[in-house]
Amino acid sequence: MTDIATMPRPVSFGRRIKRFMADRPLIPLIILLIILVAILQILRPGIVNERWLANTAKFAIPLAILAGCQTMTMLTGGIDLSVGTVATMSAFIMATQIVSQDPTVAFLLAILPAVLIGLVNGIGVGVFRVHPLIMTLGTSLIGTGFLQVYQRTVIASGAKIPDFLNWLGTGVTYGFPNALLLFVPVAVLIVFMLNRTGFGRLLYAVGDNERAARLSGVRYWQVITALYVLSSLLAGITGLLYIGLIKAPSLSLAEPLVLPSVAAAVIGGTSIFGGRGGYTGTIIGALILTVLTTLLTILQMPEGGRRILFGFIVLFVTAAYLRIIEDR
Amino acid sequence: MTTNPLLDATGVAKNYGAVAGLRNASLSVLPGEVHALMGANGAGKSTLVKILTGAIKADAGRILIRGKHLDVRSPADARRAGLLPVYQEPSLIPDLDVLSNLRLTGTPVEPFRAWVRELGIPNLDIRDTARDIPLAILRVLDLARALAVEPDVLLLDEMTAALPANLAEKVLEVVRRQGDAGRSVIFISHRFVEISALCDRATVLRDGSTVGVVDIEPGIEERIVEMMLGTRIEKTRVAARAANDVAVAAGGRTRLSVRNLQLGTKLNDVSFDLANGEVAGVFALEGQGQDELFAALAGSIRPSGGTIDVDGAPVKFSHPSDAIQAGIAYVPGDRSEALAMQRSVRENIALPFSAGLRKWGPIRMRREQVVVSGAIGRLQIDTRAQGEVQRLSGGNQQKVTIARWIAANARTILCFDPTRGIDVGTKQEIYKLLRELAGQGKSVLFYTSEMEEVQRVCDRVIVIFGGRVVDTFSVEEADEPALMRAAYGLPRGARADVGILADVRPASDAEAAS
Amino acid sequence: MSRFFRNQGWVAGLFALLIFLFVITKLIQPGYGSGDFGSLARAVLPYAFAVAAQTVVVIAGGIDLSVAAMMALTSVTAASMMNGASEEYALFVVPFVLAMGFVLGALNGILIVVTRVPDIVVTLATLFVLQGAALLVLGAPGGAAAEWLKASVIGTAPIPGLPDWADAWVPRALVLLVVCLCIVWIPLTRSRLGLSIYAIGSNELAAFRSGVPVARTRIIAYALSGLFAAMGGLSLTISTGIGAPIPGPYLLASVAAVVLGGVALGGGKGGLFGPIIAVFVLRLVRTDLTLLAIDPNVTAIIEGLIMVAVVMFGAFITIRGRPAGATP
Amino acid sequence: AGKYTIGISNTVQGNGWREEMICAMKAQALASGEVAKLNIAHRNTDAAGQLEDIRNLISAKVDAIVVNPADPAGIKAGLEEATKAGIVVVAVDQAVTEPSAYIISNNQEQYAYLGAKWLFQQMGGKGEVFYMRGAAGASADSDRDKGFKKALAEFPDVKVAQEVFTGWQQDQAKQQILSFLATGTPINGIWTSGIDNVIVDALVEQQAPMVPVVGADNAGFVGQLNTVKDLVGAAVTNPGSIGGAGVTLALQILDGKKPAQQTVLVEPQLWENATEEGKAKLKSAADPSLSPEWPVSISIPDWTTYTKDQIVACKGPGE
Ligand SMILES: Nc1ncnc2c1ncn2[C@@H]1O[C@H](COP(=O)(O)OP(=O)(O)OP(=O)(O)O)[C@@H](O)[C@H]1O
Ligand SMILES: Nc1ncnc2c1ncn2[C@@H]1O[C@H](COP(=O)(O)OP(=O)(O)OP(=O)(O)O)[C@@H](O)[C@H]1O
Ligand SMILES: [Mg+2]
Ligand SMILES: [Mg+2]
Repeated sequence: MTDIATMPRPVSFGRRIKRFMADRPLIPLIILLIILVAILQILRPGIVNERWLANTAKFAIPLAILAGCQTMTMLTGGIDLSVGTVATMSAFIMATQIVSQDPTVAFLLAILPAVLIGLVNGIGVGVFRVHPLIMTLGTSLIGTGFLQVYQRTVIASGAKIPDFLNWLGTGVTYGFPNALLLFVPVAVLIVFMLNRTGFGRLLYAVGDNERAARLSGVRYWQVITALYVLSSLLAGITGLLYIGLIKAPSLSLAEPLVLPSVAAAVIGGTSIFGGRGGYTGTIIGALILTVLTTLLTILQMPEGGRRILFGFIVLFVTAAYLRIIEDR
Repeated sequence: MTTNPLLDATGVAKNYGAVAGLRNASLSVLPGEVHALMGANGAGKSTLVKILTGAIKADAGRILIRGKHLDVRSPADARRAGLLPVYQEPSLIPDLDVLSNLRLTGTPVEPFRAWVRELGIPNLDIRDTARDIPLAILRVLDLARALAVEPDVLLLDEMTAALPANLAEKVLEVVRRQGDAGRSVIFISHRFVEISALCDRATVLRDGSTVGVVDIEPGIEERIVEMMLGTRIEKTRVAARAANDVAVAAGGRTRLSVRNLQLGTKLNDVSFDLANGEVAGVFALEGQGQDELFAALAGSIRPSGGTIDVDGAPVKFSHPSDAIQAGIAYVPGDRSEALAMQRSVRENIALPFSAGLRKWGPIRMRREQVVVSGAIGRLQIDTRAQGEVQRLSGGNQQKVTIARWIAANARTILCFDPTRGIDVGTKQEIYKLLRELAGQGKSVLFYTSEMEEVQRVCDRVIVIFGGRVVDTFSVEEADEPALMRAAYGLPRGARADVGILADVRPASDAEAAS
Repeated sequence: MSRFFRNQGWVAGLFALLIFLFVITKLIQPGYGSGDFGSLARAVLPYAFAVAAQTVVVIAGGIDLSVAAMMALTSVTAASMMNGASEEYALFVVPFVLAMGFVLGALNGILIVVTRVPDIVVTLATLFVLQGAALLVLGAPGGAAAEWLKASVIGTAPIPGLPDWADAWVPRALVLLVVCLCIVWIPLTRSRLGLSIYAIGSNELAAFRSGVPVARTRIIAYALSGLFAAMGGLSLTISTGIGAPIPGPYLLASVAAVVLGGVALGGGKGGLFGPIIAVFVLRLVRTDLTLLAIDPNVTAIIEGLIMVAVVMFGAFITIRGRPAGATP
Repeated sequence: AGKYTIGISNTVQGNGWREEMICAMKAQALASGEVAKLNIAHRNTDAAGQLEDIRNLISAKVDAIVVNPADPAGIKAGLEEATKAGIVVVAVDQAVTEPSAYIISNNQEQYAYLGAKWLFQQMGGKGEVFYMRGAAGASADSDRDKGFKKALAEFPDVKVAQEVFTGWQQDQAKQQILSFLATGTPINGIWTSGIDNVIVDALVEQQAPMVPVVGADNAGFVGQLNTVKDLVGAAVTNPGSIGGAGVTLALQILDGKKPAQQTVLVEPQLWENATEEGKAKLKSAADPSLSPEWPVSISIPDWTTYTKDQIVACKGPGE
């Protein structure tokens, strides 16, 4: 009857590393990213150059902002599937209104539907307690419908991408994409908001235990409404950035970003059930996905094989990451 | 000892990351014995029960069942080995009705029904969904479900903590009969009355290690407390309430005035006052409307009639934030209702600061730090695992729920059974704290399911029965038989036998002094 | 009786809505008859299986994003196996494909249990994997289906003892649907396994402590989901006579119908009947919109509105219907 | 007002080409004066969903159905039922296997062959081509692949440097081309399945060497062929206005003027900017007022009679 258990066991080197990483969950993510980049460089020597970095950043940024919307909503136990539609709407409206309107007016017109959809989402989820998945899916259907009706009224007037958005979306200054000018403040703001503001605290609290938040005097509907409006607003702004990048307004412009935005947040360590996560992880998650897309494009294999590989890698990355951070 | 132990665990250890849940626990239970497992909050009692019943895996240790090394890896295995637990949290599936819950575990229905009746619930509808059943009844159903399969060892983790006196009494009776019938029971409770009335021996845990096994005999409580708390005992001991404290409180201005409060069939015409500097107790059997009363005062539900005045001005609460605005804070009995379990102690305590729309902006971290650590210090919260509240032990979690309102400096605190599942040391701290708050001119409304607490903390006791205030006692009058009688709705002065707890054994006096 | 309404009220209301819609349909198109009802039943078939697949996992507290991809994969597998094969060969193909769905579904469950990655991420990953696999099986739509299989959803099923006019209202597709669902569902709900599925969805910890083998139950739930999805895939092949590697719109439709059908996203509550009725409602709404020749873009708006409105209404009556004194 | 009700079934929503097709159908129905009502089922769905729509249209008792099939074989049963119910069925854009249906279609195989052949000629019959396909598993994509492979077989020295699926999505295509450019792999030409203007944008943005680009006649790309410096390329017509032609064909059949053949193929044209003659064609085709996703060939001679204003207004009879 030895009582080994009472002895402090010597901590192995492996365990120490693991614990070190577990306390800093960003580090394993970053290592993962570096590994992916290294693989890319091995497959196509020379690809990792300044130009490639700038391009990767350009595509990761819109994804990262939308994933920011997902991060915030997921913290409350929700999800915002309407971000794709909202981004598309504001992009499309901007591109078509700029032809005839003053830029400020066009901007306001482009952002207005975003705010409206956010408001409806927020009221549906916060007041009527509709499941966020259903609510945002519903509003995105409705939004798409309206956009199609709207499109018919502007076919004759054509579309144009404002120079500023063009500059912001595709321009590069001293090797840095101009989109960083938008992204850095947005990212800093989100991180600050989540960690150092009352609103950020409430997002976590509401997602963790809504009743507890209520008993502490938190009005759920206020938090949720503000959250979904904010999320839509960010999505709208992303749409403007994105149209500057893609330069071709279409009715499904940002739709393909929706599922990856959820994936980026999850890979970044945000719990889909609420109460746990953060934005820095999400940003790296977005970078990982973007690099992964490139990696799979470069691979010469049939499309089916590429998709299979993508699925497995996403699963593997999340599993490995969870394994590393879970036993703290 | 001639008989072999039915269950014999030695050297059990369990680490939760850096926190040691158990270091070196041992426990040996003989056939036919009711064995108490005692220890302060966080000592590792629940962890040991979970390990014994396969709910979690131990890191080290040896467990023998009837002298054999059985591999108990899941609660299902434990059940096959004849070990049946009633955990600290209810285990019925919330969305299934009682009958389906029985089918799920393969529990025979008729014995279950018989036990339920035996345990003092005559009219249970087994088609009711578990979610709709009150907590206290759920605990009893958990017990009945365990009893129905006639286990060799029954493990009861704070079974009586959430029970009103009448149900607790039945449970004790039944448990004792289990022992008499040759089955073993492991009984966890923080109530010495129950331990001394029921148990044969006790194993005492401190900080995850077994520090002693004693036979229960008159006067043993002191030793147990010493073993449980180690050095902590000196500073936590507090004198019983002196009668002259009451006089101080009596002069306070009326803080909260409730008149003719009405709420469906649950509350009828409830009226009382709460003064500044007063701790008013609320005493009631299970389900007499106390939940609704507190919820109404906390702004969680809207009363259908009557008025509430705060500082002489009428108020109407439509949301808890209205009550908080008026300086009224509510500490629910169920801590899972009050805490964001994955968040830190600090965030949980600071939560009310961010609630209002105007407080959504940047947080002044330094100031918050000062206020929060002040509250933590005052309640002596064990902050080793403060990164996530869920890793604290039950007692420390409970302290966080109170600390929140100390930090927010609430003027009136509605405490609903705050000492549920809390060890004696911590209980003393909480009593002291409540008195201190009153001393600072705050007012406290305090519901408790334990009678002796009334005398220790309260200036006045309001007894509720059937949704009405049936009597109000000053602390001197509030002896246990009187309270009991009132709680059963019997008029003062009437003499009727209301159960074993009414004729209090002398042992409880000794307990009361600890 | 009151318990019946508390538990089944939503489904009863949905059923009333369906009847109401039939009346509306008859008013819009007085010629709407048994043949048209047969068309409805055939249209319902793949959706119903998709929703059944989703329902099982949602009740078990999960979600399955790979439903539509699983349908695509099983559909192309069936179609390519039956391509150029004899009629009898289909007798082997059908059980093979069903087993394949069951096994792949179980694999979903195993991945969730083993990796401990949230189900929504695992099934998102398998969505890509299954899609990729479908593309490898058939690079473009194609394949074939046995004639007797195609015949199994066409026309009506004579039921002995029923007059001919009544038989006309019993389309084979409906009979097929009911038989397939009941064969799996009825024994399930009567078994301890069924209870276990509800139990892990309702409260996993409590289920574990009640002795439910949580991991095994979850795997079985996903396996059943795979089985239903395979039925859906087969029904696609049967009704179109081909297999298409690109998944149809069944994923979001299945989630929407699950919620409309009164199954809580979160688990533990609801049944299969409600979601199936919800599928009928949604399909019939589409029929009505087509009959009315509504502008197709407005149709998207209306479908979104219906989804949101019905769920909001549900939330509204649950808020209102709470007994006095309950904490919201 | 006209006397016929025409049902329309389409399974891709939110794509410029398909939107133009729907507008062409509406405009033609209006311009013909023979149509009382259009009954349009237009959503994102698969062959089974299209079967549902077709059956709903049968329930609605339309006189003719014009359908852009999700799959040539997958909707056979529905089309057969329609014919049995006495409804005229016309498939546009792609063929269908149902023998009773009439087909008026862009020749997808020819579309790819024409463009690829021109591209390989521009490349001097040798070099590396970046092959940007459509959506994996779509039947139009596999038809085009056949045409592309046919042209490739004629030029043994042309190699495919990389093959990607854009999913007919512009953001994906742009990310793919940028990633590819970043690898520095030398290429001599780019063939795209109609996602073209983002490719030219990417070349310009990255200041990459201009290589010949083949795309479709989308307004954006046609504009670029006229204006972007050093860009050599060709637009192959793939008129969305085929929808209008489908309506015309359906009306002719309803009026008893059956065409000689079940299948009418609209042959694609190629407009390139390598020759003066081609440049002139491109100049006249360009239409900056159109949304860049819309094909500029908004009408098909002999088959459509509406005006540009009518198709742009996108209003059907009774609207
Ligand atoms: N899931 C967990 N993760 C981390 N630490 C835990 C976890 N569960 C328990 N602990 C820690 O293990 C120790 C023992 O906890 P346990 O719940 O067994 O105490 P207890 O004796 O039952 O206390 P109480 O009387 O308050 O219920 C505590 O320090 C607690 O913080
Ligand atoms: N963010 C915070 N960090 C730390 N302590 C805080 C914080 N906010 C409030 N407090 C503390 O809580 C108590 C009440 O403060 P608070 O500023 O909310 O008072 P208030 O009278 O409600 O203010 P106001 O009337 O402006 O809303 C004070 O003791 C204060 O120190
Ligand atoms: Mg405990
Ligand atoms: Mg207790």
